[in-house]
Amino acid sequence: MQTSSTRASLAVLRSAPALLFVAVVVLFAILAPRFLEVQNFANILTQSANVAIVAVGMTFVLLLAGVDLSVGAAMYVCAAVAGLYFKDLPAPAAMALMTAIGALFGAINALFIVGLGIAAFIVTLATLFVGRGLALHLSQTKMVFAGDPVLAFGQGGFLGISYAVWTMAIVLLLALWVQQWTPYGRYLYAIGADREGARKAGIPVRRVVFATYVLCGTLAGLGGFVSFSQVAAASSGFGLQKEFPVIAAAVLGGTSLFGGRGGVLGSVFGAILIQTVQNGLVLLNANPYLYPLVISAIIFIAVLLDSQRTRILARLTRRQIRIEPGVEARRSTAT
Amino acid sequence: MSSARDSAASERAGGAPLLKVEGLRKSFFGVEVLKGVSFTLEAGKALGVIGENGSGKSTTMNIINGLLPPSAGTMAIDGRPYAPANSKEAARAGIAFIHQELNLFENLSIAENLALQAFPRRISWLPQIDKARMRARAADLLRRVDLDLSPDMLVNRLAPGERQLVEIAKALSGDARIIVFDEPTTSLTSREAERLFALVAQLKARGLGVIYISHILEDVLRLCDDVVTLRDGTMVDNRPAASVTTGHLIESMLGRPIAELFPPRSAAAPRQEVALDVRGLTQPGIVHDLTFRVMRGEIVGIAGLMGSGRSETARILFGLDPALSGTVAVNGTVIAQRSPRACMAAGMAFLTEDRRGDGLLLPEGVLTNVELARLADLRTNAAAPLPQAMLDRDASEAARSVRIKAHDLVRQPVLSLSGGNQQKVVLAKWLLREPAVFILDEPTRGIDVGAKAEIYGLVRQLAERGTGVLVISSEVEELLGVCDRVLTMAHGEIVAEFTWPELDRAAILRAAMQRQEGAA
Amino acid sequence: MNVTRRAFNLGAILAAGTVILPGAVRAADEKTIAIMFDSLQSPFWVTGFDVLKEKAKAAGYQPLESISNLDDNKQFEQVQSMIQKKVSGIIIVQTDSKAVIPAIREANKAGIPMVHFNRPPAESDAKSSAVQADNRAIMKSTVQALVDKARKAGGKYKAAILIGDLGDQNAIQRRDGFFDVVDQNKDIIEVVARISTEWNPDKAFADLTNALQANPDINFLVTSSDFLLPQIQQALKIAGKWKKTGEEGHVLFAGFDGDEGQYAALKDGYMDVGGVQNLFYEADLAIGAIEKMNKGEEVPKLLLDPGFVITQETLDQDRDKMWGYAVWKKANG
Amino acid sequence: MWRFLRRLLTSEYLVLLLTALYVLCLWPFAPEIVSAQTALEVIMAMLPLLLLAIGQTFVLIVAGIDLSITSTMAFSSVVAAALMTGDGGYLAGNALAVPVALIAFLLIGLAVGCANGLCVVRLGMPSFMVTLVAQTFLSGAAIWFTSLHSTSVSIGDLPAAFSVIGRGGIAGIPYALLLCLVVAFAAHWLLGRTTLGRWLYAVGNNPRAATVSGVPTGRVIIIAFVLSGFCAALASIVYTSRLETGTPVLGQRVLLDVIGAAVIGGVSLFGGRGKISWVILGVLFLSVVDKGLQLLGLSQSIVFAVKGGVILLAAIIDALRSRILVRVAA
Repeated sequence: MQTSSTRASLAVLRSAPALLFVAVVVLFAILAPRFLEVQNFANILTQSANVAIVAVGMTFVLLLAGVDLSVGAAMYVCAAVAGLYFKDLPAPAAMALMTAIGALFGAINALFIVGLGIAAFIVTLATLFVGRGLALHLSQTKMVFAGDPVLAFGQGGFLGISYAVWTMAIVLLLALWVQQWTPYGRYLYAIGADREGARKAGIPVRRVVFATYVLCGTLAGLGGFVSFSQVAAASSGFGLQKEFPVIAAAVLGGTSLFGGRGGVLGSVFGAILIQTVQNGLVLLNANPYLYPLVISAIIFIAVLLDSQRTRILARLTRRQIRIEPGVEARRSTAT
Repeated sequence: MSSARDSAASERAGGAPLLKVEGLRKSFFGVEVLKGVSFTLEAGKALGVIGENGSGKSTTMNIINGLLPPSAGTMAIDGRPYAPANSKEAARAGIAFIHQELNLFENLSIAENLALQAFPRRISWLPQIDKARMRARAADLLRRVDLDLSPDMLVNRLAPGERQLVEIAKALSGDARIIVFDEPTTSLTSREAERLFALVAQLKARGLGVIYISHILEDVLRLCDDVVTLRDGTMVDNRPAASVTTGHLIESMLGRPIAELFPPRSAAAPRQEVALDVRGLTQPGIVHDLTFRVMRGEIVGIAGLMGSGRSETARILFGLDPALSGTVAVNGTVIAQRSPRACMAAGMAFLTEDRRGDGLLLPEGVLTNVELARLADLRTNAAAPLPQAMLDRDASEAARSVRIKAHDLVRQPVLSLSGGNQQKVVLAKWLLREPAVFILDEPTRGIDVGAKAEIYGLVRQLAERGTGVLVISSEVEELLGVCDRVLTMAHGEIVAEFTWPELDRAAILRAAMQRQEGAA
Repeated sequence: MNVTRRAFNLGAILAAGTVILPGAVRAADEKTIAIMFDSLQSPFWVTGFDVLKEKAKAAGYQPLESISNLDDNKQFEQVQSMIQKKVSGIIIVQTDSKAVIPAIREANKAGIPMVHFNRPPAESDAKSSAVQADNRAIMKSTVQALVDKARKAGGKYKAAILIGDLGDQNAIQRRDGFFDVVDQNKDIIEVVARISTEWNPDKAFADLTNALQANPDINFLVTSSDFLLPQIQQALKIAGKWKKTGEEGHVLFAGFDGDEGQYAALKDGYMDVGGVQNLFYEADLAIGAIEKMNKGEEVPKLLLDPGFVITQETLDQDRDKMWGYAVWKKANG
Repeated sequence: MWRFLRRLLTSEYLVLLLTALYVLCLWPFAPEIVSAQTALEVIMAMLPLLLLAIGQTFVLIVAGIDLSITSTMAFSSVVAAALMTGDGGYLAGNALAVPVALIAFLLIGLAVGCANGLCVVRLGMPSFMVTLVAQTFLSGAAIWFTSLHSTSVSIGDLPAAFSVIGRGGIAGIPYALLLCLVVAFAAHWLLGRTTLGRWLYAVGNNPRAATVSGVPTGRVIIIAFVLSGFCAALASIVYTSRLETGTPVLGQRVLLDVIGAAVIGGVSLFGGRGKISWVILGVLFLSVVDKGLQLLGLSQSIVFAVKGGVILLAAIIDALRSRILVRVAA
C-alpha cells in the first residue's frame, strides 16, 4: 500500500544522510564565509582520511556482526615501532611496515576470536590494553617522532590533492571493489545476515572472519600511518579511544552493529560528515565548550533519521496478502 | 562436465536406475530410527515420499544428502555406488535439495544467491566476480523457473513463493539431475503452487528425477509416479500413484484409521455463550471484513493456504499487528485497545506458529517458561515479590498435566527438549492461565504422531472445560479431526464455512484455493 | 550442583584468607618515594617524571611509580596503596585541584608528607606543599615579549591560540595569561581563532589547519604547550607559513614549557619567544620539601617556580637553565 | 586431576578462584596484598564500580548497552555540586542544600536513563549509538556547566554533611558500603524474586516471545536504562563525596572497566544472562588486579599489558569452560 505521499517520504528518507550533509554544508556556508572554498573541502577530506580509512576496516568487521575495539591501540603500536626503529625508511616502506604490523595485530585478534571462539568485544578490549601497554613500553611513554620521509608524505600531495586523500580514495575504491565485486565481499553480507546459513551454504565462514579481522588491523595500521604523517609525532595519547569515532562514522554511514547491513561508502561519508562539522565550528570561531554539544546533536539526528528510515522501509515493504482495489501491485514499486 | 554427462547418459541407457536405495538403516545411540528403506527413482519420474513426522523421512533424506552416514545399506546413482561424505559431495553427484526452510540471504540479490557457491570469474587469478555472466546465468535460471524478475533484485523484496522458486533455480544451477523437494508448498499461494507443479512436470520432461516430500497427499498423487510411505522408520508401502487414493495413503501412514489419532468429540452440543466475537476486522492489504464467532466449548478451525491471511488473522486478534477497523470481544466484552497484554487480560491465549521464535525462552528451564505468561496476571506491582512457591507449584502442575518429558524442570533448558515437548511447554504456559479463548496456530507442526495425539486430546479437554478454541492449520486432516466447525480463508477473507459432521476435505481445499477476483 | 558448591567453598576459603590473614609486611629496609602522575602525555610530564625519579634516587630513595590516567578517584586509591607501602613521601600530580584534598588528608593522617608537582591543590585545611610554575605569569610575560616584538615590527596582527584541555587547570591559567596581555593590546591584535585541542594532537593539527584556512592571514600564534610543536610545524608547513624570523610570511610564534622541541625551534629561528618552566629547579624543590617535612620543618604551602622567558636573543645565555636543552643535548650529542 | 580441573572450570564462581590465584601469585612480591587494610581498600575501591556495574547489568540483560554512565556521573556531579557548594552555590549554607543536591543527583540519573530508554524503545535507535551520543553530549555539557559556575575546572567546597557520605560510617561500616550492600541486595532480589526481574531476562532472551507472553517489552527496556542511570547517580554520589569535589571528568575512564567486569563475571553482551553475584565477582576481580598492580608500583606500560593479559586470560578460561560444559551436556 503505497500512496504518493508515502513514496515521497520514502524518497526523502532514502537520501536522508545526504540531505543532512547538505543541510550542514549550507548552514556553515551561510555562517562562515570561507567554508565553501575548495581548499577548505580539501582540508576536511585530508583530516578525515585517517578515521575514514580505519572506518573502512571497521565496517567489514561490523558487517560480520563483530567489533574491533583495539584499532586505536593498533595505530599506536604501528606508529611507535615505525617512529622508534625505522625512522629513516622512505614513506612507501614505512607505510608498508605499519600496515604489516597492523595486519599482525589483527591476526592476533583473529586468532583468539576464530581459534578460541571468544567474543570479539572481550578479545579486542584485552588487546587494546596489551597493545597500548606494549607501545608505551617501547616508547618509554615518550613522544615518538615521525621520520622526515613520513613527514614529507603528510605535507605533500599529487595534483594538488594531499597524499592522505589519495590514500583514502584508493582504499575506498579498493574496498568498494572488494565489497561489491569479490566473493569475499558478498560472503561478508551473507555471514552477517545468517552465520549458520552461510556455513550450510558452504561459505568458509571461519576463513572469512579471520581475514576480516586481519584486514581491519591492516587498515588500522594504514590509518595510523596517515595520522602519524599528519600529526608528526605520537604521544601516549596517540589513537586513544579512536574506536569510538571510527564506529560512530560507520554507524552514521548506515552500517548496522548487528551485521549484514551497510557498506564502506557510507562509513567514509560518516567520517567526512563528522569532520565537516568540526571544521565548520572552527571556521566559525565558535565557543569551544559548544563543540561536543553540537557534534553529538548532529550524530543524534543522523542516527534518528536512519532508524526511522529503517522502520518505515520495513513497514512499507511488509508482505501484502490482498490486492486492494485502487492500489498498484507490489511488483511495480519493488523493482 | 559434458563428457561426464555423456557417460552418464550411456550408462543410463544400460538400464541402471537414476537412484537406487537399498536397505538403508540408521541408529542413533542404539535406537534404530530407520529400519531398511529401499526404493528406486528413474530418470524423468517423480517419487513421492510421505510419512508422519518422525517416520524417518528426514533421516532418509539426510543420508541421501550426505549429512548422515547410514548404519547399513547402499545407494547407487546410475548403477555406480554412491556414498556421499557431506552435502558438497551430494551436490557434486547431482543431487539438489529444496528445503522447507529456505536458505537464501535476504541482503543479497537474486543473482548473488544463485551464484553463491561458485561465483563466476573472468580472470582466474583475480577474485573478481564476473557480474555480467552472473547476471546472465541468473536470468537464464529465472527463465527456467518462469520467474519474471530482475536478477539484481534483493531477495528481501520477494514474496515467499518467489523465494521458493529462486531456491529451485539455485538447485537447477548446479546441473542437478535429482531434485528433492521437502514440503515445497507450505509457504506458497495457490497460484504459486500451480506454477511450481508446472515446473516439476517440466523437470520431469527434461529427464530429471524428482523426489517430492509433502503432507498434501493430493499434490503427491497428482505429481508423482510412485509413492513411498514410511512409518516408524519402516517402509510400509511403495506403489504406483495411479493405484492408490488419499485414504489409502493416510491409513498406511498412520497404521490405523484416522479417527484414532483424534479424541472423540463430546456428545454435548457446544454451549450457547459466545466466547470470541469478531466483527468486521479489516486491515488493508492483509485481511478484509472478518466476522465470526467461537462459542464456549467449541473448537473452530481456520483452513487456508499459506498467505491466505490465517496466521495474520491470529496476530491481529491477539493485538500483535494493527487493524484499521473492526472489533474483537471476549465473553461479550470488547477489547478496546488490543495489545497482547489487553488480550490476555480479557482471557485470550495465543500459541504462535513459530514456537522457537515467538514462544520460548530457549536457554531457560521449563518452569521459567511456563510461568512467563502468568506474570502479567499477578495483580501486584512489578517490583513486588513473586509468590514463587505458588508459581512453581502451579507451573509444575501444568507441566505434569501436559506430560512434559524433561529430567529437570528447573535447570534443563527447553532448547534441549524435543519439538513435541517444547510445544507442550508453550501449551502449559497458556493452560496455566485458564484462557477463555485459545488461539492455536499450527499446534502440531514438526511434532511426532504420539505428541500430536496428546495435544489434540488436551485441546479437546480444554474445550470441554468451556474454552473457545480457534485452531489454525495447514493440515486439513487435523482440522477435520478436531474441529467442530471449519472456516476457510483465502486472500484475507473468509470464503467458506463448514460444520461437523459436514466437514468435507475436498470442499475445504477447493474453497481455500479459489482465486481472488480481479487479481492480475 | 555438588561440584559447584564444593568449588565455591574452596574459593570462599581462599578469598576469606586474603581478608583475614594478617599480612606479613615486608621490612621497610629501603626508603621509598611515591611519584604519582596523572598522565605522561607531553614531554614536560615525561621528563618531569624521569627527572623526579633520578633526583629521588640521587637523594637515596627508591621511587615507586603510579599513573592515574586522569582519574582522580583511581589516584585516591593509589595514594592509599602508597601510604600502605609506608613511603617516605608522595610527589603527586593530580588532575583536579579540589578532588585531591581527601588524598592529602589521608596522607596527613598517616604522617606522610605530600608535595604537589606543578599543580597546587585548592585551598583547604589539609596540609601539603606545592611546587608550581606560575603558569599565568609565565604565559603573560611570554605573550608580552611576543607583543613587544610585534610592536617593534609594526602592523596589525591576527592571532590564534592553541588552548589545552578545558578540564585542565594549567591550560585554563595559560589561556587566561594569554588573554590578559592580548586584551590590553586590542589595537594591534585581533584573536581570530581559539583552538580547543583537548590536549589531543590530532585535533590540534586538524583545527589549526582549519583555522589557517579560515584566516590565511594569521601571523601571531601561541601554543599552550610545546608538546603540540610537531603538529604546529606540520600545519604551518602545509600552509606555507613555517618560516624563520625575518623571512617572508613568518608567523610570530610563542611556545610554552621549554622542552627540546622549543629549544630546537628557537635555535633554528622558527619560534620567537618561549615560556620555560624550570623543571630541574621544581624537582629539587619537591624532593627538598619532602626531606624538610620529614625532619619536621615547616614548608610554605606554595613553592613558586617563577620560570622565565627565553627568546632567540637570550637563548645562548639562558639555555643551561632550560630542561629541554639538556634533553636535546643528550639526544644530539 | 583432570576431573578436579574440570570441576573448577565449570564452576559458576571460577572468577573468584582466579582472584585468589592472582593474590597468591602476587603475595611474594607485594606482601601487603594479604592484609586487612588491603581488603578494606579493595572493597572501598569496588563500591562505586560495583554500583555502575549493577546498573549496567540491567541493560546488558535486556541485550542493550549503556555507554553514557560515566558522563551521567560527571554531569550529575557538577550540577549537584553547583547546588550545594559553599563557593557561590545556589543553596549555599541552606540546611536543605544537601538533601536537594542528593535529589538532583538521582533526578539527573533517572532522567538520562529515561531519555536513553525512550530513544531506544520509541525511536528504535540502537542503544550503542544513543548512549554514545548521550556520553559525548553530557560530558560536553558538564564541562560547559562547570565553566559557568566556577573559575577553575571543578566545583569544590562541598558541605561537610555531604562529604561524610563518602568517608563516614556507622559502627565502623562506611556508609558507601552500606549503600552498596543495599543496592546489591535490592538488585539481586529484583532480578531473582520479582516479576520485573523475570521480565528483564525474558526480554533479553527473546523479545518476541516476551511480547507474545504479555510482557510490556518496551517499558521493561526503559526501566532497565532508568535503573542504569539511577545506579550511575548513586555511584556519582559516592565518588563526588569521596573526592569532595564536583568534577566534569569524573570517572571518565572507568567505562570499559565496568562493562569488562560485568562480562568477566559472566554477564552476556547478547542479553538474557547475568547475575548480581557474578557481577560482584567480576568487579572484585578487576579491583584486586588493579590493587595488586598499584602495590607493585610498576610502570604504566606494564600495568596496561598485565590488565589486558588478565582480561584475555579470563576470557580464554571462560571459553574453555563453555567447551567443557558443552561436552558434559552432550
